[in-house]
Amino acid sequence: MLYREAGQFKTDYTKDMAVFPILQDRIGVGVILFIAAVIIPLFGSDFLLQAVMTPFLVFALATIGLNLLTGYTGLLSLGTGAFMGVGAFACYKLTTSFPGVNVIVWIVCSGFFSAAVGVLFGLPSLRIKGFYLAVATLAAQFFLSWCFIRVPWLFNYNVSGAIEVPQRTLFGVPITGPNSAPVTRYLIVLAIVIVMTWLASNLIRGRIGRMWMAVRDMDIAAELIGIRLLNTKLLAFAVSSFYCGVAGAMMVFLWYGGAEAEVFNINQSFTILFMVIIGGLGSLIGSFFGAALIYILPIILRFVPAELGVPLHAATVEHLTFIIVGALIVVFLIVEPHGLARLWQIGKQKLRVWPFPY
Amino acid sequence: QDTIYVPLFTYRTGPFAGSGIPIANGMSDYLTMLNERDGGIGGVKLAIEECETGYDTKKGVECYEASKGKKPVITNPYSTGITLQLIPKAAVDKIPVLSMAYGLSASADGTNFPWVFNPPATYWDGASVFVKFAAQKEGGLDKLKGKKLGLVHLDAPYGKEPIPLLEALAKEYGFELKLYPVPASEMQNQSSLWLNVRRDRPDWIYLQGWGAMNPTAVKEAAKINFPMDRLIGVWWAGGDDDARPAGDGAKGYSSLDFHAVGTDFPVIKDIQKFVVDKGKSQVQKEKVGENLYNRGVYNSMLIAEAIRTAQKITGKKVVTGEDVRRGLEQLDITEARLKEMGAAGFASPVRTSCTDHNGHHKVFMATWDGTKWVKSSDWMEPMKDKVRPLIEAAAKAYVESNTGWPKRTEPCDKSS
Amino acid sequence: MLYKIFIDPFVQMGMAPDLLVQTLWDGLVAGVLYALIALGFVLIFKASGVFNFAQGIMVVFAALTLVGLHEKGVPAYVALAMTVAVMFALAVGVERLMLRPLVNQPDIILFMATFGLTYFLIGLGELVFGGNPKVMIASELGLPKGTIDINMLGGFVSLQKIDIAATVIASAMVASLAVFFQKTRVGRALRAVADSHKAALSVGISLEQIWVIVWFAAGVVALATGIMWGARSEVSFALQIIALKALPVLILGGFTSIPGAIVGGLIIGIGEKLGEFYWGPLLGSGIESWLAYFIALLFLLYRPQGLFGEKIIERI
Amino acid sequence: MRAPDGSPKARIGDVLLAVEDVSLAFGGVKAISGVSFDIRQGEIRAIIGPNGAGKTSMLNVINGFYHPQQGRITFKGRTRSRMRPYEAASGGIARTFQNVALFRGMSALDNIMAGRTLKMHVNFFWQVFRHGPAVREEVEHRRFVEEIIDFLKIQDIRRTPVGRLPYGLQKRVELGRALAMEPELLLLDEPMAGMNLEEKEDMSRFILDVNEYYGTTIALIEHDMGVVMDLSDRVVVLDHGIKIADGTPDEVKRNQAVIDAYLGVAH
Amino acid sequence: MTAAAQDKLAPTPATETILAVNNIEVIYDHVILVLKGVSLAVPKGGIVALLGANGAGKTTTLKAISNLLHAERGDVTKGSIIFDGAEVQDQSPNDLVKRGCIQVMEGRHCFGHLSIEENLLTGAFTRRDGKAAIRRDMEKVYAYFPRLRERRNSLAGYTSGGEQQMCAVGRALMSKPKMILLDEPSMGLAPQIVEEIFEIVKDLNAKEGVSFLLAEQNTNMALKYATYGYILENGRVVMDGDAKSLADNADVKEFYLGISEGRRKSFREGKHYRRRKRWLA
Ligand SMILES: Nc1ncnc2c1ncn2[C@@H]1O[C@H](COP(=O)(O)OP(=O)(O)OP(=O)(O)O)[C@@H](O)[C@H]1O
Ligand SMILES: Nc1ncnc2c1ncn2[C@@H]1O[C@H](COP(=O)(O)OP(=O)(O)OP(=O)(O)O)[C@@H](O)[C@H]1O
Ligand SMILES: [Mg+2]
Ligand SMILES: [Mg+2]
Repeated sequence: MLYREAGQFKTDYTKDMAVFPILQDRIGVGVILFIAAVIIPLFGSDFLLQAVMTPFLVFALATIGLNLLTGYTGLLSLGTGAFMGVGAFACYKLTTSFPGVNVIVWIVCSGFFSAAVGVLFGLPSLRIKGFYLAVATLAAQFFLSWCFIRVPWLFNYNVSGAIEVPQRTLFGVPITGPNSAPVTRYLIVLAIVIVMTWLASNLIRGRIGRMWMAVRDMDIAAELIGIRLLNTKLLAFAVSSFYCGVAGAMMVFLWYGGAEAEVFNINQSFTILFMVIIGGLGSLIGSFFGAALIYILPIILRFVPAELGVPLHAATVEHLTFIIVGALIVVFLIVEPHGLARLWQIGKQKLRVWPFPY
Repeated sequence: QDTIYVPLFTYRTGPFAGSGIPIANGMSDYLTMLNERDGGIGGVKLAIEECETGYDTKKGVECYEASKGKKPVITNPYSTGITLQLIPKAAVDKIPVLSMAYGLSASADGTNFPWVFNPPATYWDGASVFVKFAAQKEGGLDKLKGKKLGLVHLDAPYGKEPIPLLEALAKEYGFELKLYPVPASEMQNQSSLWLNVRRDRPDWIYLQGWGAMNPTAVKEAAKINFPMDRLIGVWWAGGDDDARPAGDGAKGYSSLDFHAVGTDFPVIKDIQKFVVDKGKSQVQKEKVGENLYNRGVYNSMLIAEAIRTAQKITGKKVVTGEDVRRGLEQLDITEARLKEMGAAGFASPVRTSCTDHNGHHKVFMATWDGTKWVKSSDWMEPMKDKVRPLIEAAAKAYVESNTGWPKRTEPCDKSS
Repeated sequence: MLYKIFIDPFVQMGMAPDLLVQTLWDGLVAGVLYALIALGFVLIFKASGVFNFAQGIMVVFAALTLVGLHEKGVPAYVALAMTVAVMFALAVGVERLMLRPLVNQPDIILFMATFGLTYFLIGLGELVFGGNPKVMIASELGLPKGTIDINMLGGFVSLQKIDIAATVIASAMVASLAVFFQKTRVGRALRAVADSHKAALSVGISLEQIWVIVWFAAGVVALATGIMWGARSEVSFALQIIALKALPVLILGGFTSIPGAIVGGLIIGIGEKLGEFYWGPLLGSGIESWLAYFIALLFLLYRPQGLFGEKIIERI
Repeated sequence: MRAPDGSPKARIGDVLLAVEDVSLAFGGVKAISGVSFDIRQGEIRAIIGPNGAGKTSMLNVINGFYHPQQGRITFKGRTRSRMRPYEAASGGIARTFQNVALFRGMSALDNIMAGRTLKMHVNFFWQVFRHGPAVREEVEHRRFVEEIIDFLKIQDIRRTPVGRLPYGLQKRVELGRALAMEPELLLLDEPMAGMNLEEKEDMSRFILDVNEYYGTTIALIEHDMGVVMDLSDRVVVLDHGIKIADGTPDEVKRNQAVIDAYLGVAH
Repeated sequence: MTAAAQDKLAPTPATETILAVNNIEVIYDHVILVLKGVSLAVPKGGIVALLGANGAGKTTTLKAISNLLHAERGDVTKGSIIFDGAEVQDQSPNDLVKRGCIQVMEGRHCFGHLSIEENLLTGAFTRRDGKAAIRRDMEKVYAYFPRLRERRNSLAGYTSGGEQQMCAVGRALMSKPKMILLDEPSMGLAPQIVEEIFEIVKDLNAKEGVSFLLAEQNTNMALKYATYGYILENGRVVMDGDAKSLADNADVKEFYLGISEGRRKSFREGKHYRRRKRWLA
């Protein structure tokens, strides 16, 4: 009976509509934020910050982005990688063209460019649905990938053909480029991800979120209660691509520190989609779970044999990792097809009725 | 017990594993051999650790971060994509990057890239040798006028690398450059590209491909009856598995190379004796001595020599990344040294300097005879005079676009 | 510019008809091979509504098993039979361990599960066979080798014998599968399952049996695909990338239609070869990577369910 | 709105919606052929007929989901040859569906709130930050929706995802969603299918109250003759897409054509 | 469950039971307890009605019997179900159909992309007695539902609600079952057809000895045709008895048949609900 809402009465609608109406949830979130913002930066190793946490957060943001589109609006997209790329290249163009403006501003603004591109490729969604829609987004994926390689203007005619991240500072502290400390970059990523998660939760709790979900669940009925399908879908494409774009820009500027077009390939799109599904379609918290499982699990698995002292070749470990991750995905789906988020909910439900089984 | 930690980023998985595996074997076998035969370098054992990248930049960066904590003396990214990520980090983390004949061509400029090394030759050197070779067969550079030279390349930064040089040479010598990009997703589906080749009828083709793209290209070339002796691959298109699938069709196909093939070298024999025969290698016995295997061995020779040089300069036994950087900058593998190493005739001498991290060394043609690669030309000097200005310009552009790129502070050692 | 887009290509076609014929032939062959991959997808999609992401890796896996067995000294035809048996075992395994517990779940979940399968097969395949590329044992299997050069139209058209064989084999497979699935009791049951697992269960259709059948059929198709594509270049894990090409084909033809896969394959194959050959140079070539998707998209705007796909039922 | 004595005559006003000579065919199937009828302000109008007679199709035509090949639809004085779904919804036509068409992944509350979409206008910017007007608007509409929830007595399932509710409650939530649109014309497609008697009584009560308290005009499709005869003011009967009768419940009940085609034994 | 226990639970040892449900408990999603100990029995050749309000658990009971719960993440956690002498839990739905127990699911569930005729043919999937026999049975279904014959070549997804319902019932008949679990067969059907459906039930029962378990809201009809009835409330059986005695029960009359004080109430007279206290201030 540790976790229950009984006894917590809401006296007005505003409180009832809060993100975390239950006290225990609020405490939990506070603790997590504290760990993320204070404990990890203070005590985490560079490896943890740079190779685990930062990528995890970047992926989580991209996953949220795709979740808004696929999980909340029901539009399947396989172009996430490319939309992330648009964000990255836009940010690169912006910060090299206007070096005076702080790069964080540009990271966020680059989202608008991918939003615009997203809307463009979202147009066919009015007529095309389901897996068929995936082709429209695949067209985006391959076409944009091609552009990233073929339009040298995008990478400032660099001979290397890649984005090279210049050093930028905030209050004199380097935040991008090789001299920036992993912890600085981590904190920036964390801040952006927290703020954008909060904004996303605002959106989905309000009218727009309901419109999206209505379109997802039954578009005909949605149309008949007066929701304009095209506008709603395009808005979803825009917002989703915005998130992906920002994630892409963060990925290059705050994680990789430089990138080839290859980074934004179709595999990236699939990876994000899988994070969405494994985490739970239509769940923000699930996006974090999904990103963690798909990104962090293989890393951990890779360390296991070494920790156990089993002498295995790096390649064999990799093969086994693949096998185990593959099997685990299936197992997770069998245990809970609605994703980790649902597992989480059921866990809470069990806590609520604890110590009784149901 | 003191060791020197040498991480090897390799890929034995993923779509490019075909090229990755022999290289990985060669690299680790040579270093293991040093441990087994000599007890390491200068009496210090090497701690060799492979990290699997799958040719994926993400995993490469992860490997780098994971290895960073263990004080590596050198990084071998083994992928242009990963190299690009690591170049800016090298100076900060004080770990030199050795991207042997790949990576960023501009990093040959030691003044701007003190921490990055790409001997023995850059892609631009390679492309210039291709042009030279074509000219030689046509009867002189002036005979190139009006000829068509084609570049079949992977549509990615790696594949596009030779373009600026070839364009410059095209202007200078009056030949026409035709580009044939192969998108990564179409690596094994090149028929329309080769139809284009058939229409354009280029006189020579330079193949800058990787992985499954190469065998497909060679096969398709054979299919349209393109004369094989006019198809030249960059050194990365010279794997045994690149030519073998085309069978007889690939006979006469040549690729650039900078080290010998086969097992007739004391050093390779030592590897067989101390490593392979003792079951300390993952290699299949008959694959020892193949082109890409020897490429790996060559790569490790450079690593080992750099460490040895570092020990010599500093007088320390256990060297650090900073020391090895100095060692890499002063590599001087002479004929005599090669002989000592048991590698006489295996490669040409290599020398680097403070300003020149590459050396622009000689390369030669290896031709596929239907079952193996055989050396088919003399060592050819690249057009260093054409390549060097491009490199300096590119390095300058790189530094300019990366605002805040640090000025070189590392002093040049006297001897270089 | 307009001239270059609208007139020049046709002038070229007229000037060098041999190249046009060659392009068409190449497109045809590519189309048939795409169709072969797409067919694997269609089979499984028809039977379970599952979009089988693992089809690409099944192609690699089948081809690797075949070549791997042969390397171990098993005669070619015996290896072929053993590979078929392996694909059957795979089908049974997939049904038991993956599909059965996931019955009646949304399509996207099953899609995700096939992704897990992909990972699994990649790991397993590399563990067992290693990542080295292998040479397809085409001639050992009695597939013809070499080229037929036909002098015609003031030039020549070269036909690869293996391509001709591929076309014949693929067409035969498609035809027989089409008949089997359209005209038989099992075929009907398949379509029922794709419509609704729940209802299919309730009328006593044995999902287990049906799934084993189609996954096995898809496995055999994967094997054929692997042999054909492997013979064109090499057998390696890179081959799975080619499987993505099946997507526009599928979508254009309609996910549920076997003839759709063939027609879609041909349209995409020929369309993209013509596009790349005649219009590609305008954009600097290499446009094949996305051209197929745009072709498919154009068709979709007319028919959202693909050319032969079942109509999407919108009723309330 | 309701006349003091509650008599039907005072309740019913002018023609709200008129369908004239509407025909609809799907390929060879003629779903509706030349049907005309009207619905007056404030009345409960039943549409009955055997299975496949074209009743649902008629509703689909009225709210613009199907486009008839022929005929005119006059709604609130405007005549057109076809409706558009958005037009219909914003013009005040709401409906429930024969096969429950709720948004299955959303809670009952969200479903009903979704019905308010057309009435909510705060722009994207405020919504993203969930600030000022956005919150005020949300609260204001929530209040309205809570009233509907109370009215339909579904307080306790507010937060349950509707996919898990039993059929009868789903139908009730669907009615709630339609009511949230504050419609002038409410189209109900078999609202009582699959309910037991007690629930049918409840539902009848809701329908009557909606009609009386909110003055909403209702078009009702139902196969339970008891309900139809008790609730409706006028009944139109379709068979094979053709109108075979139109009149008060009593007239219709006695019509031989109706008995033959639909009722079977006289009820 | 031991044989002894079974004996104890079997209602009337005189008539053979084809289906016995013994004290089952069903949980959805591992947490939602829906059936809290339901027991019932259907005698061979009997028609048993299962009545109850919305959400009482009728559908769940039927799904438990035909072993379709797994597909909805439901589980029978206690008790046992025995059909024709064998535990249901050990059999796949397909086995059950083969052995003659078929369910008509609530909410139609036709195969939308198959034509009506193909839908009917899928019903015969488990049969092995040749095309001619199947053809004959199909004619029989068409004779029962002439409307289906008219629409035989249309995709089921495009047919009207009632047509789909007929199709679903017809499809089940095609499997030549020994026992049919009918979930709300009358839903959405015109009164005439409802009566017809029940006539069909009676017909099959009398002529071919098919047993029926009917979950039905139309209590009137159900009790008229059934021999025995169970009333389910909140996941428990609250009342059972033979059909006549149930129909005579005052409560059943009041709440399920709409007859109070001997006459049918008008729907206009339905009780005025009380406005409840609002949830929030
Ligand atoms: N989209 C469509 N495509 C093809 N035929 C259709 C479509 N919609 C309806 N029909 C056909 O039109 C006829 C009328 O259907 P409708 O759904 O209107 O019947 P209904 O009167 O509502 O019947 P019920 O009482 O069974 O629900 C049916 O025969 C149906 O098959
Ligand atoms: N898949 C499910 N997951 C969770 N709960 C469910 C699920 N299906 C049904 N329930 C719950 O089980 C209870 C019984 O449902 P069931 O469908 O068996 O009732 P019913 O008697 O058939 O009602 P109706 O007359 O409305 O069809 C309901 O409260 C419902 O909310
Ligand atoms: Mg209807
Ligand atoms: Mg039910």
